[in-house]
Amino acid sequence: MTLVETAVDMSTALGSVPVPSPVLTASGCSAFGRELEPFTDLAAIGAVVTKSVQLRPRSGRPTPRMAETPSGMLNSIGLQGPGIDGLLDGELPWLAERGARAFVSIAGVRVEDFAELAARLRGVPGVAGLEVNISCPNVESRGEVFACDPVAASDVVAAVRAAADPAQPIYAKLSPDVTDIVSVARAVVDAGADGLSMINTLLGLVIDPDTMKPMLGGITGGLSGPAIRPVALRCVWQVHQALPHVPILGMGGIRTGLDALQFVLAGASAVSVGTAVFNDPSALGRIHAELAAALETRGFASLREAVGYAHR
Amino acid sequence: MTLVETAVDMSTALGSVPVPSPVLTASGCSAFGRELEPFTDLAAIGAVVTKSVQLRPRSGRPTPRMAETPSGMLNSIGLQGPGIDGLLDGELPWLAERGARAFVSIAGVRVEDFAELAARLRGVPGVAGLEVNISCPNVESRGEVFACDPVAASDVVAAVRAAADPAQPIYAKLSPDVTDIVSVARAVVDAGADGLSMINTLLGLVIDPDTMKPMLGGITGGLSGPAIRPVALRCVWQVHQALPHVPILGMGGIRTGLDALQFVLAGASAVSVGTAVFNDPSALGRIHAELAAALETRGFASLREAVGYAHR
Amino acid sequence: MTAGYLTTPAPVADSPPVQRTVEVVGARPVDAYVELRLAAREIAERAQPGQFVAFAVGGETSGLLLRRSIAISTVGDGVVTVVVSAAGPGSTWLTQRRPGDVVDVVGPLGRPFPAPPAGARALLVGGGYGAAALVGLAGQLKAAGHEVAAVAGAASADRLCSVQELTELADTVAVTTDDGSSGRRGLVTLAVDELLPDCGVVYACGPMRMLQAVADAATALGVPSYVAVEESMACGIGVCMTCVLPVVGSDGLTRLSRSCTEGPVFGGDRVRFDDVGTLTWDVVGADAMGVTRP
Amino acid sequence: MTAGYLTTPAPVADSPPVQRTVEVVGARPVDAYVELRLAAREIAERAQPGQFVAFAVGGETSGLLLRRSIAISTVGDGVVTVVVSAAGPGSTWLTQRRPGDVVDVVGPLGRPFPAPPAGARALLVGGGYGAAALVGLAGQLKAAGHEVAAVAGAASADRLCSVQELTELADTVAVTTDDGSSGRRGLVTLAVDELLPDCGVVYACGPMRMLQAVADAATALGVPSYVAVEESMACGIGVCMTCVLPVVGSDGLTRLSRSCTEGPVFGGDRVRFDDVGTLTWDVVGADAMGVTRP
Ligand SMILES: Cc1cc2nc3c(=O)[nH]c(=O)nc-3n(C[C@H](O)[C@H](O)[C@H](O)COP(=O)(O)OP(=O)(O)OC[C@H]3O[C@@H](n4cnc5c(N)ncnc54)[C@H](O)[C@@H]3O)c2cc1C
Ligand SMILES: Cc1cc2nc3c(=O)[nH]c(=O)nc-3n(C[C@H](O)[C@H](O)[C@H](O)COP(=O)(O)OP(=O)(O)OC[C@H]3O[C@@H](n4cnc5c(N)ncnc54)[C@H](O)[C@@H]3O)c2cc1C
Ligand SMILES: Cc1cc2nc3c(=O)[nH]c(=O)nc-3n(C[C@H](O)[C@H](O)[C@H](O)COP(=O)(O)O)c2cc1C
Ligand SMILES: Cc1cc2nc3c(=O)[nH]c(=O)nc-3n(C[C@H](O)[C@H](O)[C@H](O)COP(=O)(O)O)c2cc1C
Ligand code: FES
Ligand code: FES
Repeated sequence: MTLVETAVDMSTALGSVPVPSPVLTASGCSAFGRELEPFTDLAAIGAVVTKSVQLRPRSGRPTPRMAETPSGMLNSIGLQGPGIDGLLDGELPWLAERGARAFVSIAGVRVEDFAELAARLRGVPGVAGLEVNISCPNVESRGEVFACDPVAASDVVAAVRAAADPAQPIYAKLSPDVTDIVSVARAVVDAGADGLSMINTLLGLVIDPDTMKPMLGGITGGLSGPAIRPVALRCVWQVHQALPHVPILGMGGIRTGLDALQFVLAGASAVSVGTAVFNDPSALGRIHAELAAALETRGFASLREAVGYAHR
Repeated sequence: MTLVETAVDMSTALGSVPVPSPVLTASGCSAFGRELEPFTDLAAIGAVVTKSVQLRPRSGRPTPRMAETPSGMLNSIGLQGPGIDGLLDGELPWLAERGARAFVSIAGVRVEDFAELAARLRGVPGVAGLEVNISCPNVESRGEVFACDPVAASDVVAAVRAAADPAQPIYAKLSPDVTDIVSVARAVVDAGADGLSMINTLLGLVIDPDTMKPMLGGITGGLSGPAIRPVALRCVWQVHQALPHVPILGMGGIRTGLDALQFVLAGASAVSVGTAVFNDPSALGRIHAELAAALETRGFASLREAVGYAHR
Repeated sequence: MTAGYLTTPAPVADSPPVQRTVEVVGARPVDAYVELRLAAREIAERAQPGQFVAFAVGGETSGLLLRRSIAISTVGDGVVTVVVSAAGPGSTWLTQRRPGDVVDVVGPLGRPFPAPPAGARALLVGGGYGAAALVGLAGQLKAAGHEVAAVAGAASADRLCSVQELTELADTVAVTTDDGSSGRRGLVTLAVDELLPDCGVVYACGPMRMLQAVADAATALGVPSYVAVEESMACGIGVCMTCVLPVVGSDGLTRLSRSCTEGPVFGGDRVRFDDVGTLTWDVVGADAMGVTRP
Repeated sequence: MTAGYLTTPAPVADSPPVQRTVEVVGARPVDAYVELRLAAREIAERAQPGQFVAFAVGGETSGLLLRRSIAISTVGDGVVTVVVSAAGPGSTWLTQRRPGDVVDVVGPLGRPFPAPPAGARALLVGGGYGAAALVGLAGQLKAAGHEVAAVAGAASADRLCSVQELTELADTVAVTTDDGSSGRRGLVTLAVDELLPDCGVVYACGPMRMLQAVADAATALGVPSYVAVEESMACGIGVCMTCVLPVVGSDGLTRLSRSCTEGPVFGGDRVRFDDVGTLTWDVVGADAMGVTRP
């Protein structure tokens, strides 16, 4: 990635942590950054949002794990990963050596899991902050997803905020599969979230016309990609409208700088690029450059000026 | 539309009313059927699901009313239509003359509106049943959409069932924008719905990168088309799983016979084709033929055998 | 004709549309545009001037679902000719079609231009690629014995369209460009104002502001005008209700009318240009939307 | 080498991949397939046999987001050659490319076939279009002085691939088809079983069941085998975790390994073919998924 110099100040912040670019990876869509190195300058992007990590190593679900859908895809990976030890030993030092910021996504099945992960990440070099992936089934509530219940969601966020390094902002990652996303947003902000990541995937299903059974091993999966962009933008719009001072990391189907611009105008102060990376491994640098050019064309001197502009 | 003869019995039913084909139009996507006549044999399809009608004529919202999105579109028409009088005087007799079945979609902003519409449609020739579009804002509940609240939704359905012609089945049309679609489904079935139509559009937003404001006059709009198909299939799957004996009219992104097959396998006994008609005005007949051929290839003697097959 | 209106609403076309997969038999860049020729006999046989066709775009793997509406320029020998300007992804895809490619097209769609008053001299006004939509009409009017004056305007010379075709058909042709790079510098109204007094009917196709200016000028002189409008369309066949604009009907009431099936040709004095994109209280059904008389 | 295993995991490639927009310079139908030649110098220069490329498909308006992985057949003179079978919409689109078209391609991807033991006679086994992936390897092995025997098999004659290329390079080539329409009737194992005893290494590419049969036969005879697997991939570069299958690592533990970056070439005795698509308790991290020792 070569960042074309524009006159636009592209710097932004994740909570209290300044970052040079508003363009980040999306959790689970760039692993731990390593594989993007041939295509993207990892130190120049806002941050590498790492694949959600849990306490123990996880194999993830059996295959098939994905199905292509019109302008999108369905996945059911099952959070395959090395566990927090693997992350601390291998991936985070690798990123830190390169000057890349890690925004570490944490996941668990009970409130204490999240808190323990946050505690383990205190003071770790290169960790710019935490993204709390609450789109996980809560084993203590018949598997209901934390993010679908304002109370369960805020329990997690409160525990993470209490356990985490005060210098690390924490962003709660919201699910769009709720009747009222604003009420969940409000609850987690009240519980101490410094920002909101939105959106996670939509719950979807594809049936294989040959086997006549669900395509994915996990039956349902998460829908991502440009197909869901209007839903993601609506969520960002609604939440920024209700909570204009809460930083939003916007995502869902961003593929171009103009897509990113829509999220910024709707209220996001940074964006994550997920599925588009599968299509274009150079997407992050390209989107940064396209967004900078788009802002310049529209007369913005800085990214910050454009955040939420569509509401004005 | 020429229906290719296959060995497969394609007949199905909408509640108690038998129909010769499981392929129907979707409300709002084929107006009142007239304009499809050059492309589709209106008497051969399952039914024409008419544009949602309200008590009074409505102009609908100002333009722009739509935005194209990846593999889908956003609309905000605002239920433009002639009102129930116009429907009874003009559109329904026209359909009845041609031997086409009308499945009349009704909409309102208070419970009594729905009941009055159902009463006006009692015994009207050619009306095979009613689809109750509860994805409308409830003026008596700060504009919350009926379909997002199991109680409000069942109030509407109970009132419609009480007022409607007992010979006319009523289908409640559910919104996917809820945390738990099964609980809404259960509530409206308990309130007397003979079947469920699902899904209505997802709430979405697009920002115009030139004006830097929301593209649609109504700010948000409804997302439809193949983009949402995995979400629609998931809803049909979940509800059929929970309520296997309740007939489902499945819809959301159906474009081909194999798409329709997925809905049937997931539990739909009939399907509506909406946005795909904009792409291919001959879609209904084509999808009927493709579905029949797909069922035949897979060894089904009748459509009915395939309903819900993916759960077995 | 409603009291006070110079036009009656355009009647529906003689034939219903068909949907066909047709071959591109010609693709020729013309200045800023591409002229496509389609072997679409059934559409050619049914088409009347003012009608349009709607293309599926992007091919089999396309993420673009909605059809693109393009005016029919001329038909003849089973071939339909259209002129396409690359605006966004769909129309750009169309301009990239090559002879031998096949496209899925629906047409002819919409209401054609109504016949002129007997013996009237007709003024045809085209803006940008809008001029293409008038070529077939010019031929038809000449064949019917009408005198025809044409005006073609555009922002610059390369965005003029069909000037040669119109010159071959019309009795007089005036050209204007905003920047003076071809013909007279200025808007089409420059030429229209001069030609109008001798004409008994006006037909126009082009950007909304141009249509409004031409319609207003004609109405002011008591000349009936017909305009082919261009509204954003999702289906093109009348089923989606996205393409509406406020038009005064034969009963004198304003409705949000579909430009695809009740248009694209409307009486120029019946389109409420200033109210396009808004909802005023006197539109039928506006009260149900909560917009009431102030 | 782990105790009891004949192979060591394939090492990573010498060069990282690049992403380029390249021109198609050749497109030739070959029986059931299409051979595409791409002017992709940087990829050609970096590629090693066994690696693959990943194409964006459907063009600018495409609703297909995911890349399609295609094995590199040969490289030379800055040109990369691949052989594509039209399976679904994406690969069908690829087979429709014509010289002059441009495609967006990422490569070379994945781990190449490891070098054979010194002086070993190599057996190359290709099923269907899988044979194409062995042509570059055959050339490289011959150039390094190895004797090469090749087997190409397919369901029927028209689904055979690269037989001519392999015949030009290898010392012996055997052909089998399931229906006997070319070569011997039967599965590749027919020929493999005969050739294997004289070989010191086996390389195979083709359908999973064939890979399993070939790997099992080789392992049974104590011959190391390397198989290039084909798992459904979303990204091709190692970031999505969709393409995993159970493989025994150098520490003897089974992990769900990414076939795009830890493969596609794996030791034939390290792939747990019977457990593909399932999750067994002895896979690292299966316990966290609730799958525990019975
Ligand atoms: C009756 C009629 C006749 C037309 N004749 C011509 C012609 O002869 N030559 C020509 O070049 N163009 C013509 N247009 C305009 C042409 O339809 C649009 O430029 C084209 O649809 C834009 O598609 P896009 O993918 O390039 O742009 P996008 O802006 O990406 O289109 C997005 C969506 O909006 C719709 N849309 C956007 N702009 C328009 C528009 N102006 N009119 C209708 N739908 C629109 C598209 O159909 C699509 O669904 C005509 C339009 C109408 C309504
Ligand atoms: C390492 C490798 C090398 C390959 N080499 C060749 C080759 O040389 N020639 C050739 O014709 N094909 C090859 N394939 C298979 C080819 O990638 C698939 O046939 C193709 O991706 C199918 O795409 P589709 O759109 O036609 O089908 P669809 O079934 O519609 O594809 C849907 C999605 O699933 C993925 N997918 C489906 N099948 C496969 C598959 N078998 N492998 C990977 N992804 C898949 C696609 O990438 C896409 O994301 C190779 C696959 C791999 C993994
Ligand atoms: C293959 C895949 C894996 C994902 N894994 C995670 C994950 O581990 N944690 C998480 O919070 N989100 C995960 N997501 C969701 C993305 O981070 C993102 O929220 C979503 O995909 C929408 O963005 P996109 O459309 O740009 O992909 C995953 C998405 C995909 C496609
Ligand atoms: C332009 C448009 C208008 C619609 N109008 C209505 C309506 O009046 N009533 C209703 O119940 N659903 C309406 N819908 C929703 C459709 O009936 C359908 O539920 C939805 O579009 C999903 O199906 P599809 O993807 O096949 O279009 C409308 C959809 C579109 C695109
Ligand atoms: S474009 Fe659909 S009604 Fe006119
Ligand atoms: S294809 Fe994405 S990790 Fe292998």
